[in-house]
Amino acid sequence: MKVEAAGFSGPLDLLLSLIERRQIDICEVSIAQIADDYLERVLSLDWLDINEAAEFLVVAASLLYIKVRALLPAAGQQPDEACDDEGEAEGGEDDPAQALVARLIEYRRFRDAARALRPLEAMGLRAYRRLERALPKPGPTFMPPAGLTLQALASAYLQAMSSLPQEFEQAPTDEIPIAQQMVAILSGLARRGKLRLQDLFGTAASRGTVVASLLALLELTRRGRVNAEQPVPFGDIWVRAPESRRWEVGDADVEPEVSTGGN
Amino acid sequence: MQMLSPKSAQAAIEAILFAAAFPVHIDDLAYAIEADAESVRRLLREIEDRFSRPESGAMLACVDGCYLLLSRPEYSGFVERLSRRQKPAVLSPASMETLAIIAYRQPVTRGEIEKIRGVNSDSAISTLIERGLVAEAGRRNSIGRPVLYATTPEFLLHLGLRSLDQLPPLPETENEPAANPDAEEPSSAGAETQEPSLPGLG
Amino acid sequence: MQMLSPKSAQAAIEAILFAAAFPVHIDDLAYAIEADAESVRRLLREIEDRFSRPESGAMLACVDGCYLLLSRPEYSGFVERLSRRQKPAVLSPASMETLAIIAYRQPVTRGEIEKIRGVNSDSAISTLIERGLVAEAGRRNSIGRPVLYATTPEFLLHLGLRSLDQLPPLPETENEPAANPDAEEPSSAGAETQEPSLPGLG
Repeated sequence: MKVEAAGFSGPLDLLLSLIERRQIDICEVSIAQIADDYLERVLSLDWLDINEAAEFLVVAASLLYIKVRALLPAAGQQPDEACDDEGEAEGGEDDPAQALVARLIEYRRFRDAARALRPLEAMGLRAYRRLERALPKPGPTFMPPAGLTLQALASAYLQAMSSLPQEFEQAPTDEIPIAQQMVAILSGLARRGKLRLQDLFGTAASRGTVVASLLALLELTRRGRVNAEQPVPFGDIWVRAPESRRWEVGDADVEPEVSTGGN
Repeated sequence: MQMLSPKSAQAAIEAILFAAAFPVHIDDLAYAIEADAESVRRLLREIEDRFSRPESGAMLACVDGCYLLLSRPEYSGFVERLSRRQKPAVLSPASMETLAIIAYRQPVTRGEIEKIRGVNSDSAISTLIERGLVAEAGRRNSIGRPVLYATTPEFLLHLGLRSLDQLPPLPETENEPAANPDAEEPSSAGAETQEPSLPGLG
Repeated sequence: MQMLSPKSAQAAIEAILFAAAFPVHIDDLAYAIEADAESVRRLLREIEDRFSRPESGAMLACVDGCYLLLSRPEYSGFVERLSRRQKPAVLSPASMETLAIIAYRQPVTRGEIEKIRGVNSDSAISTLIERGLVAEAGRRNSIGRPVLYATTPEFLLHLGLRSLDQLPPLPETENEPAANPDAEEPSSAGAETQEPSLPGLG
């Protein structure tokens, strides 16, 4: 089942609905309780799209990380303090609970705004316009736009091209997708036991995701979390979990990196 | 074309609005019938009056300075029953959520949308673009020069609004950390000032 | 639906005809408003009268017992005038960017354009074609035989150019990794030298 079919437009939507079902104020939420609810829901969904699953699992990992932090005395910050000094840069930076609550509050504004637009949509859709066919369309006619000069053309081209190299500079600094892909690979293995290398890349949305998947796989291999094998030369490469280890969502290997992705 | 009598001018405008399925700007109407915007405005008022009578099944709508004729919503049941017009699809929750973010934060980048939603929004954005509710609106002058998205007049039509000012106000939060639409990083917020996120909205 | 007043019944029929995707039979109209064919005929006559006035730009037409509303043919000149005018005077940033890429990279495929822009460019390309700035120029001999796009002769004339060589030279860009138009087909890649399409780019 696709998550949207289950009624959730994303991980924040799911999280928010769990909080609201318990009728608790966002600022008073016990992350520990919500983390369990959330995990239960996420694991009960039947994921078709591995990228989508990864996005939900990233939030799951954040929740678990927050939960673990709250249990450690050294961590200090209580979750309830989140709302009091929310907005102050110093607190929001390093307390993931606070950052998550701030994101939820911001998300909720737009979710509620979207709901408020529904009645308008219902009304707007009841007024029909004429069908398009009526207007006679002139064939291609040369209609030069105002302001089309050689200068404008050259600068538009340069601007278009200027975005390319930067995209490549940015990619390596972004560690979120790698953590995401690690979670995605592990969750795929947890369900299916083994995966073909191609399948890891088959659904990838972009070249960046493919690279992130590959790096994630290498990293997991290095840590001994997965094995990769190629039974036949030039044949399929299979990725599987080592016999001895069963993957658990909140495993400490993945968490710290994931939580930095939350911001 | 020769000079039009007032009645013919009115008829010409009605013919254009009848033929065009999209909102037509008042300047385009003026250009088409070779008249000034003021006379067109007067003619539009007369057309509006004519279509406001109880025996009329259509109405004149104004969206963002553009005009079009629509069937009256109270008769939509008959239209769907007989004219084979499909009831237009409502947006999915994900698309509506994305549309709300674009509407209130425009112009906005994909990255900003995804930061708020916490989920990849490619397909929601392409759905909105396909339906003509959202369009590219240049690029932001920042690293990577990301494409900016904004709503279209079609968006107003979809919600039955005359202009963006009529959008319901965005729900407020008690202390609003990221009200600045240009703030790409939530960390750059911290300004406690509650600025309304849309001009003309309070 | 409850019983309609005569005026509402007229309005309901007009709404149906206004939005209809095809001519509607009188029996269907009668069924829709739950009236007999005779009353519908009378209502249609009233609608016809209303649309026959000189200030009306539309008319009720009857084809083989089926009815439809049309814009009056005598005003079609205005409609055509408008549809030429409809083109915005200035190109959108998205279209301008696409035009620049086609101008400097021609002949170029949709895929190559989208690779550079990073977003779907269908509507930008069709705008440019409609405005006569760009045209199809054959197909590339590679997988899928994608359509190639190039600027039109009118485009060059408009800019006062005699040939593409006269496009303003661009400052050297040292590393242009994804700019290689062959990069899309891994099979044909490897030949880094094949980049003849860009005069003025080194």
